[in-house]
Amino acid sequence: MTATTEDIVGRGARDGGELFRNWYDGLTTAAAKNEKAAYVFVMGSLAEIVRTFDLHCVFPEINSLQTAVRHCSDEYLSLAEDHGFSPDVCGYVKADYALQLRGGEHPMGRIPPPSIAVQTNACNTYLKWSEIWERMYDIPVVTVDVPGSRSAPGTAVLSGESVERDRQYVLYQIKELISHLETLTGKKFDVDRLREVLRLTNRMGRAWRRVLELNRARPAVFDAMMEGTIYLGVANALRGTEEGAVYFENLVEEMEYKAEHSISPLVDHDKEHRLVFVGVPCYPIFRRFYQLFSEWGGVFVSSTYTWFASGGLNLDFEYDLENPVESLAEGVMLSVQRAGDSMLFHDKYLLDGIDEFGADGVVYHPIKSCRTVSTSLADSRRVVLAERDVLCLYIESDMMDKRVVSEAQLKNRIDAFFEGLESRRIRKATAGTAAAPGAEQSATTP
Amino acid sequence: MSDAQRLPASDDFVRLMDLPFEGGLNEVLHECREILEDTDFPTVKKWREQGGKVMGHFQVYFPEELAHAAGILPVKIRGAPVDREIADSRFGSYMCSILRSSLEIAMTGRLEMDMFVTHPICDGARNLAGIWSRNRPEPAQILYLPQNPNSAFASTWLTQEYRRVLADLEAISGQVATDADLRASTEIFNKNRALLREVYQIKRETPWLLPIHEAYVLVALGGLVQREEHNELLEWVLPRIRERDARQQDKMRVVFEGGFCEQPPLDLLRAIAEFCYVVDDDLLIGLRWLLSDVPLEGDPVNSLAVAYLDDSSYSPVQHDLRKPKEKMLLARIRGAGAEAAIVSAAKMCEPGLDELVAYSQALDEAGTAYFVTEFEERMSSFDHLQIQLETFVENLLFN
Amino acid sequence: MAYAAGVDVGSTQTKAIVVDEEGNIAGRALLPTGANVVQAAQHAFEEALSAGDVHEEDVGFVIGTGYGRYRVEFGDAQITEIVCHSRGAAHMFPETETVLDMGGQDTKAIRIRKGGDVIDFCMNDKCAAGTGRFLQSAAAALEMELSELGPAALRGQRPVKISTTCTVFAESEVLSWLARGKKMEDILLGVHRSISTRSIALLRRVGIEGEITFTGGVTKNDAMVAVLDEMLGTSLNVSDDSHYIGALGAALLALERMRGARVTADTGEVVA
Amino acid sequence: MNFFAGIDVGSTYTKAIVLDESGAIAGRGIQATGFKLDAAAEATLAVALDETGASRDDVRYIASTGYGRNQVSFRDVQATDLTAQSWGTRHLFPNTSTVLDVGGQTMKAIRLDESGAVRSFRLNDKCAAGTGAFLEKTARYLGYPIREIGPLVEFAKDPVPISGVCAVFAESEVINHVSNGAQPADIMHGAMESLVERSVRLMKRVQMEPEFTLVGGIMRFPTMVRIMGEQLGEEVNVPPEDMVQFTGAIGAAILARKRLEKLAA
Repeated sequence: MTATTEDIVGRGARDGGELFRNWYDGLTTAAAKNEKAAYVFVMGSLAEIVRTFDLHCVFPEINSLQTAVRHCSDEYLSLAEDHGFSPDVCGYVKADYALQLRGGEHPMGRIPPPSIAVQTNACNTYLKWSEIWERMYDIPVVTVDVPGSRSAPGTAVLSGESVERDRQYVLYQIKELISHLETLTGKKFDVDRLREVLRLTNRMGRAWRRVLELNRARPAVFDAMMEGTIYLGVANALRGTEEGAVYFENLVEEMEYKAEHSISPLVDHDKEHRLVFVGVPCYPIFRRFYQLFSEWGGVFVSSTYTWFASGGLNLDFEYDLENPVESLAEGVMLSVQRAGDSMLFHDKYLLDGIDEFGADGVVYHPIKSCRTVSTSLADSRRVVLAERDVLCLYIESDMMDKRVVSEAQLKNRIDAFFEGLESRRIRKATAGTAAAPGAEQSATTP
Repeated sequence: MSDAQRLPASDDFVRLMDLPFEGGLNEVLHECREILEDTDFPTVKKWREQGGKVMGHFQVYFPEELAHAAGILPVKIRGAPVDREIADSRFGSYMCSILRSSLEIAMTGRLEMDMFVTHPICDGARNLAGIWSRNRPEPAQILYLPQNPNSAFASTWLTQEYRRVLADLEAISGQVATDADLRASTEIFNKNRALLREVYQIKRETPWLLPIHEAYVLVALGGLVQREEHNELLEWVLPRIRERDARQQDKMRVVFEGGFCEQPPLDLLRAIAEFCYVVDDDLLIGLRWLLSDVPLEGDPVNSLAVAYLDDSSYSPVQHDLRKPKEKMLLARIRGAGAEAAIVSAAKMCEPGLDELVAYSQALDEAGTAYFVTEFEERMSSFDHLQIQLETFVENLLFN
Repeated sequence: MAYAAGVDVGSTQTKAIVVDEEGNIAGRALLPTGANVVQAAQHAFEEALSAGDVHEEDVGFVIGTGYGRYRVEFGDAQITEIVCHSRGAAHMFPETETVLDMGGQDTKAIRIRKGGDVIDFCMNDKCAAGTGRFLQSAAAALEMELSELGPAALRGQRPVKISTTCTVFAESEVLSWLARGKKMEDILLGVHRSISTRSIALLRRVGIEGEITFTGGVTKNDAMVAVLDEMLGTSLNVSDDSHYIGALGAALLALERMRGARVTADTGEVVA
Repeated sequence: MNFFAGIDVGSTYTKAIVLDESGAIAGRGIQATGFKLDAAAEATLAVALDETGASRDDVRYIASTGYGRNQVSFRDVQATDLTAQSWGTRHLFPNTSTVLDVGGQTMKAIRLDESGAVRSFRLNDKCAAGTGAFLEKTARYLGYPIREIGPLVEFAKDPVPISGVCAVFAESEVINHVSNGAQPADIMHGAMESLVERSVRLMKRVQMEPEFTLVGGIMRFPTMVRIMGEQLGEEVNVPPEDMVQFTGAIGAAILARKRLEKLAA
């Protein structure tokens, strides 16, 4: 291997980890100094507007999943359940509730409490979630209500004018949000600052889309469920910052290099099974969960997580820096609508994904915690099976709660899935070849 | 008033129920229960047989005036305690029952409709739009009820959203709803809501005259027939209920909270009635969402939108800074003069279960006796609930 | 004469089958799995050998399947029961396109191509609700033998609606229905219906095509077969040996591996 | 001579307690319940009466409890397990303020007020994970009869974790542990720890306060009590071996006596 290879390959993971730690250090300092923090969410992210007012951005979802990745989510979950939360509700909410009870104590440092919570309705549980802070801290909770698609694509009930109305509605609410932030910070809204932040997000978005697209390469250049999730974390935490933009521009360089030199995350990449991941990863056993697939030569070329949880970065949309506020409203609306569509009506999106990335299989991972992403999976799965010659795996567990992650149960299903993929590969490879000795065995096989 | 004298022969609407008025109050109530519990939805079938169009709308609230004015029968989709042989294959393990059974009754042809509307009330319900459109021929859509009712722009936008849905309804029925039609419908629904308020007044003031399971049946039928007929029924029934000679018993006065979406089995309500007087509740709150008469002046659609936002009840699935749920519950308990509360949630209902935490904490602070319980629409044994109710009552009995 | 064998280590029973070169069953054995999985596998295998009086050294290839497949220490390979049941079902009933396997702690619905190639499969998630275990709980509650349940249920007239899905609570619900004076037959019929309903939901998840073959221990229960037939409106493929299908599938796959031909994991296809 | 009887008709056993006028325990009986609940109640009461030497007519008031309480045709009043257990527990340990009752398939946490009346309570959800059944299944699977669980776990050296959200799935965990060579004692100990964890969680739901008293069949295992004490950081009361199963019946008998006094007054 040349020196360059060592520098470049794996750089994204290395730098990502460091950026992430620095970011949490920043939050810890903010907590120590009692600086104001705004709580925002990954879907329909409103981080840009918050940054414009120099507030710290806290992503409660990321805090919660980190407790699982750091193997301590069960402490947080049981503390919340001791306070009356049901085992059946969102683990993110419960972990954050416990985090607040524990004064922001977190495996990555200390999290400042919210001075304001800003959310869209991209996930209805966001609303229930921020009601908790409303009660705990009596802080302003601002919801930007974004009307999503009214029905499945093709059966559109939305005429141009109703789209325009929705845009006005969102824009109006963004302006209301701005005055809330002015009151909170005592600062005048600086449109040029917003313009600058949006410019940086545009740069990051361009790079993010390029990175996702580069995984169409054979062999795949990264695992969208494993590395992809690490990149996603940086994308959300650092959107609208210089370091975030630079990070992803470097990542593009890394991926282009890997594509060029056929460098794959798999040891033995000519056997790769190209998979699409649907849902949220299994954080309590994150690495093991990944291995259950990679051991069989499975690589996730794409993950719907990197679409709907990227705050719209995946969309072919760039903020119009001439009209930052209007354009921000438009961007938020689009990202929430598409995130919603990719769940409510996601068979269409999946079929495209399968084709573009040349996938052999789709892995559905519905989770107890999240009805937003899980409700439609069992049903859309039928459509995908009918429309494409792929194998589908449907495994339920959770992204936070180890109690419902049974490795024995998972492994059994995953093994069967790959046994199926392997036999298909052989069948396809040998399709048309003359019947071999013993072929009478397969007389009944089409 | 004698049972012989029948009702005003106003026939500008279609009667879908054939009630044995001559048989007296209890026979009527019994028949009402039969109709409500019939999972083949006879009233809706009858309406369709006569060529009528049906719009099914999922919980919690839908401005049914719009459908009524467009000549469509709005039917409240609230699941059913049926075996789910098809729908369960369309959902994962951690979903509530009402989503599943609502799809089941449609896919098994028990309830046929010409249009289905769901709402972004929770992460499960909004997904119905997609699942429905993949499994059912009739158009399925979402009516976006604002989750930011505190925005100054909300009513303007909601008015337009209502107009959008109205246009789709008109397309289904081929009948245009003029503002006059809309006002007429609003008037009928105003009357209906007034009558429902009377039902609840009886429950508050003389609960022994109207146990919760009977009250429930009377209210719920509104979601299955034209409101004119529902009004007719309530006007006939209410005076007769007031005339009942039922003795007041020494029972605990409670508020039942948690029936805003998935519905508890009628027998569960009956079990509660054995031990307590339920003096107020949030069962089918959508039918009673608007608190007072909707003004008949001005743009009728705008009036409905404003009423939804500014003159309405509360539920765990609407976020409104003016309506902190736990404070609303305490107000409901005070308002009804209740001693205790049964706070429940449907299994797997995320908003409901989340709310239980706030409710419990608020009730603890207020020192109000309560117990928490989960239910499911198709449960058939209520030992869990009964044992809690009995225990409550016993502690009065033995001390 | 050379032989191949399959050992299916389930959560309740362990089955072993030895087949000859033509794939005919030479010997079989069935034992309770018990606590010592390794031993159960070993014993079942030995019993199957002596049943067909085959010498161990004549067995060229052994495949382990079922939950304890990695405990079949003498096995040459492991394959999941999903694949083995498909293969076995396709062999026993060549027209099979859908397989329903009802076992001790899970129920599987499998769609296959004729021949045994898996197209899609689904299993009960979350908990053991709606699995064969539900019957064991009912039997325990009624102090009956598992084998008595079917006949009793067949005498049922008005099935009781069983609301619990938890296999453990099945016990108390059965008792509470008895306490409420329901006939034992009707309760049992209710239990069978509730299991069938859940299994059918699983089947619909993978889609029901062609002939349906019913495998696993519960196939011995006539009432379950009858109820499933009635609710599905078709008659399932069942034979007296249906509970051996997993082991048979494993044995057939072993046979093909043994032949030295490269064989796809889950079909009979043999490739030079 | 006047007597008062409490009959606890449980799903497996029926227990009867007879109190004399002073409120002292005069006799007790226990029998398998079976299907004929009424008969079981009658028979068990007879056994208890034999012990007292009193005749059936000397019994002034009878309270039934347990899941078959409504099937006892000759009862004067019935009470739920929650109420009965509370009064029974209070009789044995007057300072109790939190009661935990772990039975075969139910788990109940009860918070008592100063007077001994029930203040608040929680029952486990309709899923068997974390009930006695969980423990019994594990034992049954390991091939140990229930009575041997107690002695067995005393020898646990290195308890293995058992999570198992489903009592049945827990078995597959056990299978893994067994075949990975874990000792039965360690597995049972692990199972007990997870059961205790769930119990403590339920007690927290009723704002638990010391003193704690553990009732119900499962609590007869000393190890269980020890683990519970460790997790609570508090001493816990356990009814004497010969009383464990009778707390409900005692409570019922006390209620019968209280009730008759109240009526007399």
